[in-house]
Amino acid sequence: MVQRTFEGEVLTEPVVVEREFETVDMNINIGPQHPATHGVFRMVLTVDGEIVKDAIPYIGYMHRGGEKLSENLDYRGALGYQDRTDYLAAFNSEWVYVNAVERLAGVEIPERAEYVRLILAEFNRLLSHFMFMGAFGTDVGYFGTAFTWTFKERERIQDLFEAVCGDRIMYNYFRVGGLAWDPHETFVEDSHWVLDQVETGIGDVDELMTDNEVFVARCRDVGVMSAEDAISFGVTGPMLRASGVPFDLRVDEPYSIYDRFHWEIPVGERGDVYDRYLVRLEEMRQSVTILRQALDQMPTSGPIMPERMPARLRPEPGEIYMRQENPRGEYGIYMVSDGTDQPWRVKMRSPCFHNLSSLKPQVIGSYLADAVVALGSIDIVLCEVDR
Amino acid sequence: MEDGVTATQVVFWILAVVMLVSAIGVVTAGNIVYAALFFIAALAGVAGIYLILTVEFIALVQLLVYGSAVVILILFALMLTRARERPQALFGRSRPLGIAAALGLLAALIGAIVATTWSTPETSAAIQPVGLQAIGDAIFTIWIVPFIIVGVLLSIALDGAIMLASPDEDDN
Amino acid sequence: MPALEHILVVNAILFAIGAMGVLTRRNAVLILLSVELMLNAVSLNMVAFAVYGQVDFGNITGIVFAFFIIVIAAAEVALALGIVVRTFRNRATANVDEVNLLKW
Amino acid sequence: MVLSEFAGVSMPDWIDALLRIVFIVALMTINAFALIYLERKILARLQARVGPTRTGPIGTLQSIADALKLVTKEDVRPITADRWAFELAPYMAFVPVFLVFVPIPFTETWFIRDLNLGLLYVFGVLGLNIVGVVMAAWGSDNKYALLGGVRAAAQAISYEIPMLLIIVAVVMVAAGRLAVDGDASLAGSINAIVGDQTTTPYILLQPLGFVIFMIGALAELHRPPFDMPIAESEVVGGYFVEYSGMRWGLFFLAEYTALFLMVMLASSIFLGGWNWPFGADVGLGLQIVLTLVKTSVMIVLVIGSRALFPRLRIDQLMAFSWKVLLPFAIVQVIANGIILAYGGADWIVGVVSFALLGALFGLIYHLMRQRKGEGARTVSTTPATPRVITAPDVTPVEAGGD
Repeated sequence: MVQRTFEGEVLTEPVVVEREFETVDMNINIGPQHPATHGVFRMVLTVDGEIVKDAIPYIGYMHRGGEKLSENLDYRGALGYQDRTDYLAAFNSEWVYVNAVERLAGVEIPERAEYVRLILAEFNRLLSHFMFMGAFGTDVGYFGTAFTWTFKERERIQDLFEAVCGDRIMYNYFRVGGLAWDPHETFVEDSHWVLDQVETGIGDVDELMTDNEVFVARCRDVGVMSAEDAISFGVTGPMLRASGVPFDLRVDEPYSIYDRFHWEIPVGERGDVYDRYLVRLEEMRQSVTILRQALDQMPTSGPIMPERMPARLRPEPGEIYMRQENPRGEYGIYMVSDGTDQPWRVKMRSPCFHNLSSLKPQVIGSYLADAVVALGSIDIVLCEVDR
Repeated sequence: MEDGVTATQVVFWILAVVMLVSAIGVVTAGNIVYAALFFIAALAGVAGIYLILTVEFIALVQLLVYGSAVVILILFALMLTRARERPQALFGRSRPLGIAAALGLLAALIGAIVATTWSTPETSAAIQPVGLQAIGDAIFTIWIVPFIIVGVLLSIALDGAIMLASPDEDDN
Repeated sequence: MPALEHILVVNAILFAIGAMGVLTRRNAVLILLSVELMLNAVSLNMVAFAVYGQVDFGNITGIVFAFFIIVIAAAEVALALGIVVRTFRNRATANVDEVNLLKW
Repeated sequence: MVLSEFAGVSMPDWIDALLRIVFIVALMTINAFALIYLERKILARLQARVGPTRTGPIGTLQSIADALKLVTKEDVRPITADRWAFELAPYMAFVPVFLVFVPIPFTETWFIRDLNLGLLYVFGVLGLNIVGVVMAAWGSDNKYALLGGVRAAAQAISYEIPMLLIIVAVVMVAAGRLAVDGDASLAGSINAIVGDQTTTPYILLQPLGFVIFMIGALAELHRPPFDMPIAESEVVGGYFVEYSGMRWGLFFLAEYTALFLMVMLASSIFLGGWNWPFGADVGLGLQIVLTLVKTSVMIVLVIGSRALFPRLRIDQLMAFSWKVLLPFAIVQVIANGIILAYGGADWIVGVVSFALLGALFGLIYHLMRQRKGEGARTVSTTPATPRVITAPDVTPVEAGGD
């Protein structure tokens, strides 16, 4: 068995600690009910005192067969399941799905609907990153301060979503071809107000965490991953960018109307936990930039659904792989149509699953506390890992 | 010698009994951690007897060094080695022999103590409490060389302990 | 104040108990504890002699001696525990009978 | 202290002693209730919440409700826990903390007993507290508890040493000052030290000592950023993870009592305790107010630090104690010794200590800058223009064994 440390050297023997004296080493369960794990992830750490010698991740506690369920409903009916894969970025997940169906079926969608989708998805990115900041702060050891501060901002965005679609988490608002209904009348003004608040909130989080000496001491040079390793593990999203690869699907495989805006991609240098935090923080600022441009350009009126939509969607037989930049990385839907009104195959490529696979080399040899921080920096959503 | 029993003597005997029972606990307990906890009780008894002998300084040093540092080190080592061995493994094969030898030693000591005539002070009032200043003066004037040597010894012991406990580079 | 003989007898018993522990126990940590008991008995004796004015060098010497004993005991414990932990890591035992190699 | 001072009643010693003990126990229980409420409210304010509101006016009865809940809760002991260690540990952690109150002065004449070795006594007895923690950790038969207990023990030993050295430095200064009035051998007594600060609080003479003492106190109290023994996200609460009901409550009572104690000790030694700053003489009634005000202000600071700092890692904590605080404490002791031995004035001691404090902060700042890397942020941004990325050539990693 060939295994590589994350410095890149190939070892002929696996990085497993000698097990001669098992009494010294101790197995510790982090999860599924441990306060440090996000969702129901379970990680069995073999520790020698405080040093992690081995880590075995267990996933699958949340497996609900979302892919299979989507195959047994028609194209529109399966939309509800998409909210439930990545519940922190539900609009983004819906968007990938409807985009995949639209491309498969060849549906053109109106421009206003495109703008509303993009705005909601970017707001959702902000919301998801706020959630990351709060949870990560708790992992690092803030006694709830980061959590409540970010949740204050998250609430504002959720209020906006509630005003738009009537729900705070499971939106189910996008439709194949457009949107379920027009956003409320003051949508643009509300969004601007929320953006102003959120920008202040980002500054607050920045002041609370970024330059805090203890925070830096905990995050710098922890869980370092090289660009090569990140690519090799299939890591995408902010984690990949933190490792120094400026890869962002919004730019590298432009979808929707992202080519109409000017913004910048944050890229880390060291690939450690602190870079992941900084990349996400900067990404939130860039999202605000995108949102301001989109809100200004958005047509004030217009259709939100195509003129004619078939009552039953029966795409021509064929396949599509639609991938988009979710807050956690590349979220893809692979869909095969056999000409009926149900997809023959739906496969979700979830970013967290791949990002999580890079955890083990990050934590082996580190301190127990660093393992928790490294896990937190991946920003997993277990529903999405297990699907 | 005074006639009658004073309160100090009663306290002394209570402390002595606590100390001795705890000491027996240390050497007979079937569980190592229990032995360490008994050890704390025995140390507290010793500190109490120091107090009765009016040397508060030594009593407090006893509490500070033994009570917290040494006992914590021992408990620490017990936790690191996770010693959960069978009770019989705690005693060697030569147990009866050891008990006999200890009893013989005890008999010899007590015999010697009883056989000697001690010129004890007439009353307890003749015993002056030893001030902290006197101890300090003694340590820093008469005993300054041993004091420095002890300091050097401590730092060497610290280095040695770190050397021993830190894992070797070529261990694996 | 208790009589000097009583204190000495108590200390002798404490010393004997410690000696018994050293002779009967197998576990290195327990032997260390027993040695500490013996040391305590000795330093109690020193203090008793000093307080009752039985030492030629004057009243204070026994107390200073007890102080030194406590300090050295701390150093001894640190070193001994280092050895115990080291032995345990290498030999997976804290029993002195089983540590029969002169090198490891 | 209690009746005999105010009412002028003479009473037997044992009644007097009993009254003093009752006074301390009652005060500390009320103090724990008040601190828990205060902590929840202050933390809530810092965290954009409102904290308890429902029980009593603005939630003031919340602690009592909590206590009632704890008392009525089932006291669970895990089946594999070691019975004696598990059940005795809370008392072992709790009793030493209360014993420490003996030499602490509330006013010029209010203390249980003025011990000549008061400072040594405080640290000697307080150190026993950790035995209870380790007993709980071992007795619970829980791996998280064990890790937490080991962390607590390592932390306690490490931070006791710089604190004790700093106490030595303070006592040296106090002895030098007290020798002017006559009796330098009183310098170990806390009350004598406080009495010496009528004009100059010792924080001006030993600012480095104050900082090291407070850092050590935070570490001893398991307060952020040194709360690894009870780190929720790592060891799930640490050594009291298996405790419930009143035994858990005892740990909490001990914790808040120790908080009050440490902060009161710091305000006595460094901030002048019951003295009005700069020499004004206030009556006994105002002295206790002054003591409590100084203590409360510092308690609020300690509580606030909980909201604003994340947690250090255990090796960083140990390194900070052994590599930074300990050398500075030793240097402070040596500097005090040299200055006082050659008859230097007090203000020289103060200036040297301020210089050392500046050096300490400079060192910490330098270390942090070094760790953070050049510039505050290492994230660079590239304009988002469509482009083609060619992935570097990598050999795929085979899946790990497990």
